Amino acid sequence: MKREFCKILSNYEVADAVYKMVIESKSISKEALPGQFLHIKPSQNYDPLLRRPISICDLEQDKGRITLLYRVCGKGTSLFSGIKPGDYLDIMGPLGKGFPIFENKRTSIIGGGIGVAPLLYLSKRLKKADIYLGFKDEVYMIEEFMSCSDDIYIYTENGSRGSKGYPMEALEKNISFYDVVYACGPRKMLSAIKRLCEKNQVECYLSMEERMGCGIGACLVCACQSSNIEEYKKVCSDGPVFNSKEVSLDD
Amino acid sequence: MKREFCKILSNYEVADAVYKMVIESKSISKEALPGQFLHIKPSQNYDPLLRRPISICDLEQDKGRITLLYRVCGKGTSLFSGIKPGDYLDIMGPLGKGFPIFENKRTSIIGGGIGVAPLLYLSKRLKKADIYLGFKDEVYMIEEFMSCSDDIYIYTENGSRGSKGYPMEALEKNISFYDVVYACGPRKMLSAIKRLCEKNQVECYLSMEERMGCGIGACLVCACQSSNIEEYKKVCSDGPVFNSKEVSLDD
Amino acid sequence: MIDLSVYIGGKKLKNPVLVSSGTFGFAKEYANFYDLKLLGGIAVKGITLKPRKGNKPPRIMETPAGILNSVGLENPGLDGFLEKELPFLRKYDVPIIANISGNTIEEYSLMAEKLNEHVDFIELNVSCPNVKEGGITFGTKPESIYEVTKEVRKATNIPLIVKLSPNVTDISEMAMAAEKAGADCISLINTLMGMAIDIDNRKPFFHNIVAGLSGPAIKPIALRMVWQVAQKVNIPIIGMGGISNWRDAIEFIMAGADAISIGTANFYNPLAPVEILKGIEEYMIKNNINSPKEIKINGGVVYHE
Amino acid sequence: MIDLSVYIGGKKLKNPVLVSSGTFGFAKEYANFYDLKLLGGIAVKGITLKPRKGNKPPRIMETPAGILNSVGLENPGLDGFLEKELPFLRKYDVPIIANISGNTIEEYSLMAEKLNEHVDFIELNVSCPNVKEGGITFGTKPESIYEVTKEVRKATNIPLIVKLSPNVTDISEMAMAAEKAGADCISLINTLMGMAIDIDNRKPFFHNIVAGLSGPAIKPIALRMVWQVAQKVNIPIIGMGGISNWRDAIEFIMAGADAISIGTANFYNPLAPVEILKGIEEYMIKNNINSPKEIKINGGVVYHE
Ligand SMILES: Cc1cc2nc3c(=O)[nH]c(=O)nc-3n(C[C@H](O)[C@H](O)[C@H](O)COP(=O)(O)OP(=O)(O)OC[C@H]3O[C@@H](n4cnc5c(N)ncnc54)[C@H](O)[C@@H]3O)c2cc1C
Ligand SMILES: Cc1cc2nc3c(=O)[nH]c(=O)nc-3n(C[C@H](O)[C@H](O)[C@H](O)COP(=O)(O)OP(=O)(O)OC[C@H]3O[C@@H](n4cnc5c(N)ncnc54)[C@H](O)[C@@H]3O)c2cc1C
Ligand SMILES: Cc1cc2nc3c(=O)[nH]c(=O)nc-3n(C[C@H](O)[C@H](O)[C@H](O)COP(=O)(O)O)c2cc1C
Ligand SMILES: Cc1cc2nc3c(=O)[nH]c(=O)nc-3n(C[C@H](O)[C@H](O)[C@H](O)COP(=O)(O)O)c2cc1C
Ligand code: FES
Ligand code: FES
Repeated sequence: MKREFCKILSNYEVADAVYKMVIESKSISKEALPGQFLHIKPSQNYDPLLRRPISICDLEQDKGRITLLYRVCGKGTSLFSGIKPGDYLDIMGPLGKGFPIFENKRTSIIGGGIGVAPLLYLSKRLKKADIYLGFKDEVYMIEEFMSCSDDIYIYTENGSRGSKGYPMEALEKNISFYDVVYACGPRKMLSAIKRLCEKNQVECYLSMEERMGCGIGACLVCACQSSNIEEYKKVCSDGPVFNSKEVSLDD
Repeated sequence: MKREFCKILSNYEVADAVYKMVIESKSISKEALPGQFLHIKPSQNYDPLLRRPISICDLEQDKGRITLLYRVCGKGTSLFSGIKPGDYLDIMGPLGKGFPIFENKRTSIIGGGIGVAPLLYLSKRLKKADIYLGFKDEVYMIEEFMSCSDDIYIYTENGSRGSKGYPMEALEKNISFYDVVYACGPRKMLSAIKRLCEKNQVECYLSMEERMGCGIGACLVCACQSSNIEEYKKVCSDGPVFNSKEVSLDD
Repeated sequence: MIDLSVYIGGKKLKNPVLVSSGTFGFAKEYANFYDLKLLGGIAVKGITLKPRKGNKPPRIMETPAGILNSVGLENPGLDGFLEKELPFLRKYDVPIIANISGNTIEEYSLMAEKLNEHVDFIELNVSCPNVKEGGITFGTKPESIYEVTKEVRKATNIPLIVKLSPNVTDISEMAMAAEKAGADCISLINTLMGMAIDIDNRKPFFHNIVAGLSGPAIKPIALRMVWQVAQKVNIPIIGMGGISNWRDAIEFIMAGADAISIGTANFYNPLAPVEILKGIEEYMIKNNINSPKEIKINGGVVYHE
Repeated sequence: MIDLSVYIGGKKLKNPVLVSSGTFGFAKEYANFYDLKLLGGIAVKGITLKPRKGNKPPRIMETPAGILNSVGLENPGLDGFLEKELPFLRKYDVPIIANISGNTIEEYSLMAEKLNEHVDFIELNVSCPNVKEGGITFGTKPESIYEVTKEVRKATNIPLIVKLSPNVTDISEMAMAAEKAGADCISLINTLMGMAIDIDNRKPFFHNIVAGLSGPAIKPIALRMVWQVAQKVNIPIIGMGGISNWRDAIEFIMAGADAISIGTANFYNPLAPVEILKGIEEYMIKNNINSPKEIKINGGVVYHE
């Protein structure tokens, strides 16, 4: 866990409002695990004030390069989109707990929308997981995922690429094939996956999102409901990846 | 007086922390007079919040181009220095009252440091004014001023370029040759010039600085002491150029 | 059909977007940017009985997402306003709110009386932090607010707005005192008392030491106060404090404001009021809302003519 | 020779840079970034007699140059603190300030008694806007501050800091009440009460409706309050509220603070406290200042051991 000014190697749009940014950091890429995140300062002034959590999407340890994938949705991410190669960003990381890697289990990965971000490096590390990805209309990072697995299912809501529909549908059919499911995406989707896996007694890991302050466990603002009703978990340091049994997603 | 998003044509350092920026605006360059200023928003977010007043340094009406010269000294100007050609800036202008142009009088222009900024376009318009410029060590925009006048006196504090010393010394010697003096620079220098001119009954125009809010006369924050002790003048709309007799520079 | 109008003290504003006293001069300057009659109303620079020179510069300091100002009510006095400024304003079909400050209750009353037939609304400024006399000293005790409002109420029959200071423990007490004394409307907030130090010269940055904080930085505080007042009074509320875009404006209306007012935003965006008005309109169309009062969330009270 | 130390209630802090309660957890996390013994002191997360779960998320919202938080004093309770958190803290040679909140005066006293031999300072939080019971209700009346301070004073013999709420008309009255009741030091400010509305879902953003505003946005207000309190009390002051860089810190010390405390800045810059300490040191060297108390501008009172 460090705070470092990292050089930006590239930063461009890969789909409407979705950007891919490659940064250079030997030290972060040496340590980082799939599912961990970076906490990045969008501005040197005080508005926006806080850092933004962005997952590690991919990583080349030998080159000291980390790929991020982000969707522009507010002040911070739109400042990110204006960053030019050669600029530097103030980055803390790697932060949080990543996905546990089970190489000898039957694993599957499911991602929805920008939730695919933390799953690419995971796919690489797992080597032979089945992959289910869902998008609204435009797809992205498909080739990169394809190079990690032969069994990959692509869905779009309007059917413009891959099959029409939602990846949950396919996962539901195949759930009995897996020992472990890894997921990231909208809260509703995570909630459904949690239910599906628990019903089928499949181990399940979810990457969660909450607004953050410090990003390291000191401020207690990133609380998410623990399955123990008496307490909250900290998404930044207890997570962002949780075993589905640790957390409650009912609101 | 307009608010416009103007395209930046170039922006580069001409001396240590001093930048020259060329912007494109047909409408502003059509109206603008020497000594007027632009009010420029440094950020689309709320910190820094206010616009920054920057004088019109030069102007090519036919091409719709305006040159600015600015020194990086804080949040706003350092954001300006990061602007790249092709970017746009949110600009209000031209604002304020400029220098009156007397073509048939014997005129001289005196500027100190970044205070030379509003004087270049004035020099062009006056055609045959004598020019006195003073800098700390590094000089800038010298060639441009030289092309406006044959009688140009350059001073640096350490003598690294031009004569060693201050332009006031030369102006003091020659004051009796002039009907009108135009000046911009540090407050102390303006105060000395005002005294010199008034003692010698030479008409004198000073370009003044005060922190601004609206830039157009509505908020009353840019007050400077009028020579009428009962009232303040507004630098943004009564000035920034004042006849020395209108204002008091004693603190 | 969407109808943007709102009523204050029985008078109609064609829309809920006003501009705040002291941030819009006497409106001339902004007339170069858009047609003033687009506005719901204009609160002009605060006036006093006699002309005031205002505070010694510096008068402004930028702070993170805000500004500190120390103008100190520079103004041409009541007569100067009536003679030199009002005629221009009267050329536009837009309600004028005269913002007044006094040293004594008598001064407030006298000004209200003289303004009665010349302007559309009177706004009592009992909350200026930038002058020694009057101003904020009236604004931090419910009893003084009650007294000054009650006396001014007698002196005028046009709608009376009382503008509250945020520098108090419980702003809703102040609002209730004004309501009880006969105010037609509460406007809030004036600036928060702040300070800056010039560390290079080792002294307070402003001659007055304290100055008034405004701008986006204070929005969360202003919004909370509008909400608190809306829980307690039954007269309309004009909400202000850091409003910078239409989303901010909708937040204030949801919190209970009947109209909103744009202050500091005018400085960095001269078109802020018209852009915000457009945003409110589009929001209403998109959400099938016919009148601004339908935007309020429950807890806020709704007023009819 | 420059000497950075300052004294509070007779105890020495090796330098005037502290970190604020609730923004630094129980310090473990920041121990990864620098050696904690560099700090003048650490105010740990506010604790209560019994463990508290804290408020329902969302708990944070970014505002212009600030944040609103609604953590609601989530903490492991007094015993949890003593057993699980304090042992780690005690490994470092750094003064520990226990920040305590109670529902009743008895709770405050009991906690102070139990903490007496375990920590270096006790900070009475009479100003948390994020909990219904206790907290801020104690902090807006001089009489209640007097009472709670007086009782806690009896329960402990280590230095007692009273942390004030900024949500009051006159903060110097609160400070004087604490001083009179035997406080050794005043710390200020806690967060300002603010609010945000989720306009897409038409409801207050936080379950608690109001939340606490902190960060650079509030600095001008905090600085003004430190100044006001410094004019009125003769005990040391810990100044905080939006301090983000060494220039801010110097402003607070000039205004009358004996020590300063870093809160929200830790979130966006984990190295803020050490960078600020370095800045203060360099400022002192450059300006030939031997002790932080020499930085105060007149009006501020100077304390000696
Ligand atoms: C552990 C983690 C990993 C993430 N990884 C990615 C990723 O790889 N790619 C990606 O596009 N997005 C990711 N997100 C979401 C991303 O952090 C937000 O989209 C981003 O912070 C929005 O910032 P903004 O300034 O553009 O939006 P604004 O709405 O202006 O942000 C305002 C505030 O809300 C917070 N915020 C807004 N949306 C979210 C959100 N969904 N989650 C958490 N905080 C939010 C911001 O951090 C900021 O503090 C991740 C979130 C978390 C918690
Ligand atoms: C009419 C006019 C014309 C000017 N023309 C030029 C020019 O051509 N070139 C140039 O380099 N500078 C010029 N200045 C000064 C320039 O406006 C300031 O240097 C600039 O605003 C500093 O902004 P900042 O954010 O970098 O500094 P900061 O110190 O971060 O600014 C903080 C605040 O103080 C104000 N401020 C700071 N210094 C000054 C100053 N000297 N005058 C007025 N406001 C100030 C800023 O506008 C801002 O509101 C002019 C000033 C005025 C009033
Ligand atoms: C420069 C300046 C001058 C002001 N003068 C007055 C005034 O004369 N009378 C008054 O009632 N309020 C005055 N105010 C307060 C504003 O009307 C408004 O209440 C406050 O600025 C908060 O709104 P904002 O954050 O949108 O600016 C002034 C504010 C500023 C910034
Ligand atoms: C997330 C968060 C939690 C806080 N928790 C506490 C607390 O438990 N006890 C307390 O006295 N103050 C608490 N505070 C207030 C801070 O200690 C500090 O007084 C305030 O944030 C102002 O300083 P700043 O602007 O530098 O953050 C908290 C502040 C934040 C942002
Ligand atoms: S973001 Fe601070 S504890 Fe998680
Ligand atoms: S800057 Fe507003 S009146 Fe001059």
